[in-house]
Amino acid sequence: MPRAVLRSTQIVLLLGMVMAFAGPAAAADPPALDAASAPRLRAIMALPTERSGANSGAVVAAGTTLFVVTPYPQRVKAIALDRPGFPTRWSYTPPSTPEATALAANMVTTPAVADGRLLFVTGNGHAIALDAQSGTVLWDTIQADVSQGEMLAGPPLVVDGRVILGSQGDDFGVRGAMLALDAASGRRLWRYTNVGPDADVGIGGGFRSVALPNAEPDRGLVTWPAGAWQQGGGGLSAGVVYDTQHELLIHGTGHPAPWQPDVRQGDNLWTSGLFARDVATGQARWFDPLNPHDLYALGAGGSLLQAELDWHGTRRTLLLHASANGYVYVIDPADGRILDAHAFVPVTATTGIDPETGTPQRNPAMDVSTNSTTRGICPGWPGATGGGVPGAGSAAFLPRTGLLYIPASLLCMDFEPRQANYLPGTPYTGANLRTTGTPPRGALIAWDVAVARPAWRVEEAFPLRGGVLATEGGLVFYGTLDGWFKAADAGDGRVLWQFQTGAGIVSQPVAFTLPDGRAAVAVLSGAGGLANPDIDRRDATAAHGAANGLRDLQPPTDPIGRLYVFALP
Amino acid sequence: MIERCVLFAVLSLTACKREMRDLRSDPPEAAALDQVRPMENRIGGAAPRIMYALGQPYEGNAYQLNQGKRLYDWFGCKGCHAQGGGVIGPALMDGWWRYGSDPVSIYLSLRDGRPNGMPAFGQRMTTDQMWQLTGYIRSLGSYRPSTAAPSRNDEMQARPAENRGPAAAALIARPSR
Amino acid sequence: MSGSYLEQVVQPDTRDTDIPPRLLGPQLERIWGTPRGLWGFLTTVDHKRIGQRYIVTAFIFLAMGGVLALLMRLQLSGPERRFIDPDRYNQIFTMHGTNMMFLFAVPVMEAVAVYIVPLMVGTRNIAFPRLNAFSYWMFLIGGLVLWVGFALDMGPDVGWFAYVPLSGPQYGAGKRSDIWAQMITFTEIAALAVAVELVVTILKQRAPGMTLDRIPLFVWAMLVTAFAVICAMPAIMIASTSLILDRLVGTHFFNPSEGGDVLLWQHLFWFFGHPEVYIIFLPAVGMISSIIPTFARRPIVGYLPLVLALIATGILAFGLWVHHMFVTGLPRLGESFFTASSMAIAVPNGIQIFCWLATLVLGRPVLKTPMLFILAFFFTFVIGGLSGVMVASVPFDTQVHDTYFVVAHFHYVLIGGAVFPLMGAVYYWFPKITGRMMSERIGRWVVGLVVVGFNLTFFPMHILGLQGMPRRIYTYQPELGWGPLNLFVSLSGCILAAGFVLFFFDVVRSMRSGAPASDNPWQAATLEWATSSPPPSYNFSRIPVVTSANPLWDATILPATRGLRVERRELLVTTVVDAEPQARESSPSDSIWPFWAAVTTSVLLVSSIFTPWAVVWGAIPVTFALIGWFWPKSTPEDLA
Amino acid sequence: MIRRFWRRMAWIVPLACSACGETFQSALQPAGPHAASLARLIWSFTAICGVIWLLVMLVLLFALWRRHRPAEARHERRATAIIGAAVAATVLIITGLTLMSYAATRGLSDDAPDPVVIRVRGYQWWWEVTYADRRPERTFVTANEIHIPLHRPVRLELTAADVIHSFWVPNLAGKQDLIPGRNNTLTIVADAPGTYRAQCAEFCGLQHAHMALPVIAEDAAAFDTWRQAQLAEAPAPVTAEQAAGRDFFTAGPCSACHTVRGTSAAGRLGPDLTHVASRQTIAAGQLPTTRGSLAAWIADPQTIKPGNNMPLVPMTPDQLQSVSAWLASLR
Amino acid sequence: MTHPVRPVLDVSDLPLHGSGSASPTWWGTLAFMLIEGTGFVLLIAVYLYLASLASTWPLGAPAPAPWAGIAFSALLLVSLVPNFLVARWAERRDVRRVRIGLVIMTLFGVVPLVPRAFEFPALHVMWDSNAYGSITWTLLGLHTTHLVTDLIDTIVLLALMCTRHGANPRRLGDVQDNALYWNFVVVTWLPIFACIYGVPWLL
Repeated sequence: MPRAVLRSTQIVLLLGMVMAFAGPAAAADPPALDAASAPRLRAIMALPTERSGANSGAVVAAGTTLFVVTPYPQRVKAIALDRPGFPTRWSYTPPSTPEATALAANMVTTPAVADGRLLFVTGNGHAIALDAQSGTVLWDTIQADVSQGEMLAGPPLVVDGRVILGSQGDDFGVRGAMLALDAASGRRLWRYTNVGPDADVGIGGGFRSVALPNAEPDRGLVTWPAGAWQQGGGGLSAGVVYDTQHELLIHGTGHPAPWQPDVRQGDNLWTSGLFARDVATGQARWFDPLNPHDLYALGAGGSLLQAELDWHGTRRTLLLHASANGYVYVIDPADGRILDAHAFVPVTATTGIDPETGTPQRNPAMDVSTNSTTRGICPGWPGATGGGVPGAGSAAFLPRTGLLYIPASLLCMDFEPRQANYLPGTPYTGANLRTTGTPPRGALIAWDVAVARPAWRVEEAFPLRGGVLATEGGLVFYGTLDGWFKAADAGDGRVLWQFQTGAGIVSQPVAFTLPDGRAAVAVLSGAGGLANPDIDRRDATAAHGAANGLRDLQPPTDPIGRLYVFALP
Repeated sequence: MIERCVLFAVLSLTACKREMRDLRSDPPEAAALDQVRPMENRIGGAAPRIMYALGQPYEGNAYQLNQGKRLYDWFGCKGCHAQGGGVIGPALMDGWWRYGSDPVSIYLSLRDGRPNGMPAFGQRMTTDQMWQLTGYIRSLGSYRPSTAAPSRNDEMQARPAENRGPAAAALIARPSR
Repeated sequence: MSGSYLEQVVQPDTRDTDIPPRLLGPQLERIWGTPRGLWGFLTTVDHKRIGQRYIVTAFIFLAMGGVLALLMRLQLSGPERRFIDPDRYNQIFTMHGTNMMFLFAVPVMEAVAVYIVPLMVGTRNIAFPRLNAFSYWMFLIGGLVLWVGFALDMGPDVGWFAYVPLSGPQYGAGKRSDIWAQMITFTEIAALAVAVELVVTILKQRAPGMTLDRIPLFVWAMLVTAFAVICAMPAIMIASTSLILDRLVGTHFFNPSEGGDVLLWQHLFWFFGHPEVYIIFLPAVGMISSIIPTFARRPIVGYLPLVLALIATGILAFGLWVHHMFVTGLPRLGESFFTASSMAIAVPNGIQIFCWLATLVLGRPVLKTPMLFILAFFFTFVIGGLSGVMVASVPFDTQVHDTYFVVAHFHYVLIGGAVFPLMGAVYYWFPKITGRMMSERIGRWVVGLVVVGFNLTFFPMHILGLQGMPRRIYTYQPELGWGPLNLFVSLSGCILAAGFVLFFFDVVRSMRSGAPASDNPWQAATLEWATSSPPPSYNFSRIPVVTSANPLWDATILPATRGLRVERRELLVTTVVDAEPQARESSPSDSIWPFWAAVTTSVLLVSSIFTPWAVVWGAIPVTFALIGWFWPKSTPEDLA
Repeated sequence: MIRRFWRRMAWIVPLACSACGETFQSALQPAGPHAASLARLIWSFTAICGVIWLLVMLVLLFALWRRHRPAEARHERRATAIIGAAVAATVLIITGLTLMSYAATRGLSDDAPDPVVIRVRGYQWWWEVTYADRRPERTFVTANEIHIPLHRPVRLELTAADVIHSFWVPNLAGKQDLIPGRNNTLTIVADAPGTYRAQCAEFCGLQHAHMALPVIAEDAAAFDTWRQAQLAEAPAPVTAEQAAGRDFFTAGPCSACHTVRGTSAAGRLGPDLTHVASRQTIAAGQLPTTRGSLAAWIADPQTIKPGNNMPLVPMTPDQLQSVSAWLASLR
Repeated sequence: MTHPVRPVLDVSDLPLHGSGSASPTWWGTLAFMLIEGTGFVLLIAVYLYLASLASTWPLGAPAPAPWAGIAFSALLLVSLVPNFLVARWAERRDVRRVRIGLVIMTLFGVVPLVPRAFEFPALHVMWDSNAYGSITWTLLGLHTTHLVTDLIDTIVLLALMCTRHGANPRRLGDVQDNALYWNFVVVTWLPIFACIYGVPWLL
């Protein structure tokens, strides 16, 4: 009941404010958004997205327009920031097939804006480009086969006129792939899967993996039992990073299919690891096997970002990967050598990382076998960080403080592999799963990369599944599953400001400047998953076991997502 | 004294019906079981007439319901519906049926699929398998557990088994829709 | 002398010395007798009427189980026969096993003890006679529950030991395994009740002077058996209760995914299972030890070794249950320990057999029918005992476990070791129970047919087992070559069946028109032959005093006690070791309450198959029935 | 009636003895060292016990024969002495038999050097056989048939998917249970080439009787060629009928339960049919593998094995012809 | 004609009802205690067997909170004193004091049910959660049934003592047997307490 009262007061407050600022902003130099001014942040927009699905993506601000892409069935809206009341300049709803509703329930819908074009992917496998100004469709191609359970994943990345996309279908036994389209025409340039013979994966001469030195042919095939690689999974996970220095696209690969490990003996390459591909040709350059023969279907989830920091005295651009298996990896983007790996949450599944090969040493007590339950496996599904959806729940790095702000989940799980049966288009998981944990079940962890120790942490009742925004002004924005949007001080982690959005936050906050020069922060509420009213919490394995671990998370009174924009008055 | 005998006879008849092991449905019988006449919106409709001739085996026969529970496990229903609680598919035990909870509606959902992503199993399963699965799904969502309802599986405990009426357990606030 | 006259004569606290001896019998009959008709039938607590009824019911179950065996042999008489479909066949072989073990073997041995032990120890009624009535009703209703279930296609189909997970919640559809588990509860309550009665009767109600070394060997055997029942049955009750809990309320005792274990069932079941087969065999040892001295016409040789062997067998029986689980992958060291203990139990067996043989060698054996059955026992049981030693060896067992070799072994030890002595005992004690002799001529035919039929049926099964024929298969393929031997076994099964039919015919014929029997037709030595045939309702007008191990041989005139009251049911309570009189305890009179208690308990148990709440609501009528049973009535027995 | 009865019996008895000769699933015809040591153990135990039985019978006859001797105290003492001796003899024989059994157990130890590892998983009423190998791509799944090389130890890792089964190939070794939630091992070695029939020996439900599998022992070369063939994907259909059969198989309910590597059928509920035609039998040892038996089994599995989990898939006669043709071609 | 009999031993002056080990009902109670004792020993063996199989024990639950169990045990141990007194008063055939004793024993039967009601939630696990929950609930449930049946027996005896049948030595013998059985109820609780509350802290 209290939240409903809170909601109504906000709306009244909101309308009042908007009225007050109807006029042009004062011409004076706009106040900076920093620790001091944070408490005076006010919501200046609360736009409903008319969809009850999970808003895992982010909005994109380009010039005076704010582009929003709603969950499936997707709807694109261009919001004019320069006109009072923020009217919608144009909106476009691509044709949608209801068949993909269940499949694309929580995918990252962040669009990309480049060269006047707005590029985004839809739940039913379409990649679409619109003209940023008018919203007219430039091209619309199908890049994923929804009937097999394949889904386009992650925000598109535009590099030198090429749109880099990833497909994912690990839970449906689909071999995920990386693909590049020509930004102008939408023509497919190349497409490589992450499992299968070298020809499919794009492994040629220039490939060398530090951890797997013996260069054998078709390792994406021979590390699987006969024929099992065809339903291998291993789609895109943890987003795509473009390393300008080495001209590399670095992305994570998802977990192998099925979740039941007994039917896929072997290392199941190239799943659950980090792949680096040549930007132009897509050919693989190096690979790090983070979880060979992944027992817990975590894949290389979590977040992947590049950071400029001084490592042992030299200033280098390194790759930071806060992984779903609970470790933070510092990796040299040139050849994928793992420089450092430490656990940022309590981990029971593994006892440590082998320094040379970077592969985890397994904890025998946490071994899993078919038809028997293994209890207390930490981190629990979908992982210590990352929203379980490629490109969601990403960490943020602030060079000034040298801290990596990781949205973490402290849940553990009971996991029981079962007989998996492959039917095209139906889930190919074969496991019973219950997440377990007592509050605090989540934390914002400020990880000091140099000394591989957490500087500070803010503990939360529920796991943090949304992304983190670290602003130059020394503020760290993050959202929680019970609807709070908070700002913490980047230095010591004091929560300076918070706002109740009424529905769980799993999206990525974005900072941009309003036409009148004021700094603004935008976030999307609406968490889907357990908040989906169709979930019955009396079944402990519902919503991938979340019904057990998050049994006390109240479903939102209004499941419709909203776009909130905050700015200083 | 007579009523007691009659009661005993009726009880024993139901017992026979519950425990009969009809291991094989003949092809013509299976074909007849597929003669479902759905309504236009494909929700509800007339059950095949042979169902009543067979004594509605998929309602109260323990063996058929047990086979239905095995098929629920074998054909990957848990991937979308978990053990009745729902994952990316809706829950089956919360008594809220978007397409109706009568046998024909469930059978149609299984055979022809449903728009929001429910795949069609008509090509994947045989008719009596689909009727067994229909019987099980109804026992999963029923409020008064029947004595023929299956018991728990030898697997991770998720909810009370069908013979303990999971749907009748403490209901959390109904979804708004 | 009409009954009414006796009523005025007898004042409270009249002693048996106060009334003229010729009135003592009628007066005691009036006090101890049971009214005729249905009410008498339902309320009687006379151990003889309940014992007789128990034996008859058990033999009816034997006959029904035998018919099932013939059906199985019909189906197995040839390869790929289609007389019986697999579901029906699984129910039949499970019913055959369950019926023979739980509804025939254990109950019949206890029933014979209920009838004979009070007479042998020289008392007027068994201890806790109303509990005895309750036990019979529970046994009867348990049997009916199982057989009605079988008739309604709800018969258990998971083998008589119902291994989990096949009998568990996932693979045991319907209520079949629940019926089996609930039947276990019924028969275990009945068996435990009788065991308690026997223990207390043997320890506290022996005739004065019957010191520990003068107790007849059959009574020793029943004492050891009773203690074995008391210590073994709780294991099966825990096992069957946890199976019902797993199936009905979702506990996880046997669920390997949630911490349970599948082998826990086998440990619990066989911890009861093996003592169970000794609970069946030890009474037979007692019967043999009673029959041999009578027909060897000399006291038993090695009384003390036989008693010690009985006790040793009783104790060792609890130490070797794992030999039923040699192929479940338990660690080799554990299995070798159980090989040693399984082999070791053959030593007390050996002692018993040698003592019996010595008694025969030193005696002057008379080959009457009971004796012929004992010879049949020797011929058959030794084979069974030796094949038992064979399967006690782990490697040997890996080849023959769960094959027809084991089927042959346990039929040799059960039919050879227990049913033959039992049939001998029926021929031996039939005159005492009915007052009529069974015919020797038919008896010899019965022995001949049964022994020949048995060996022709079950010896080839050793060969079939070694030829790879597993147990519990409803059919087999022609090319396996088991066809001819199976046909031979099925045909000789008919000979065995003919033998049993002839036996039943002889029992029924002799009951009506057998030659009248004297008090001691075989000139036996034990006390039950000191009273008339059939014995009066009060067994002994005066409780005898025992002066030697073979009272009727050593004392021409039997010393007795005097001074018990005659206007109420009274018997002597004596000390445990040297049976000195301690008190004149009153023996409870007829009562309908045990019947009501049994009915209410049965309603509780049967309805708890369908809903766990039945245990809560069903407990209320049971409590009232028990209070009604316990509440003292204003009868002389309760007021003293 | 008696005369006719005896005539029938007379005819049966010789037939019964003849059957002992040629049966090939028997513990008395060992074809491997383990089974041989067990057979020796069986024969020695039988001999010893037979002698003991004869002695007891002799004493019994002696007791019955000398019925008229007066009983004296002297006899009494001698009898107790004899009983004591007999008991001592019993103890000695028992310990002897126990030691013989221990000796035989030691021979069955499971730690054989570099064995062929086969994972057998029992299902209700068929066997899933996985040939494991250090290199994952040489690991493949087959069903209802085991090939083993001669003279080389084969370690069977046994577990069950549903209820308790028991793997028993009497000609090669003793049995070992397959128990859900536990991993048992059994080592078998074959010295003589040939086909040895194994059968489930623990009651496991409706079709416990029809749950067998042939164990084929062959020399190392033949074994390797067989293994290489099993690793390969299913051969492509040659005739149009076979192509139609494959299409019906992959489109219809069959691919929901069965896997045929090389086609889109990847169901794991039923046996792997990639090389079904190369197997000697189908339906867990019930029918010889011919196109006719395949068609009969597909047409109506419930009549051959009532209660088994394969449904009766409705199909037209020519669909049945094409599917059986295709399956028969999967060498 | 039965075997000739000559009365030799006069038993007319023996008491009508022996007390303690001279009464069959005493031996009957002992036998039933042996049955239920075997049952409890086997259940504890099942508990330890399941604990030995589990990698972590207790399964999926913290160790049970001992306070309710301690309160229950204290009450049971205290109840031994009035129980002993009732047995002695019954032996001395002092019906008035036996009535008072039985009232106290009824209280000592009812009051412990309150902490026992709190022991079930203190286990932090449901009976259908896992094998640990199943065996602990079964152990606790069986002992509770054990206690309730003896409580009903005490109440019936109390009612009996208030009727004319009270003064009968046989009925006082029943009171002694009931007291003996109550001792058994207390004695069996000690190993169960050690098992349910002790073993989780040790493992």
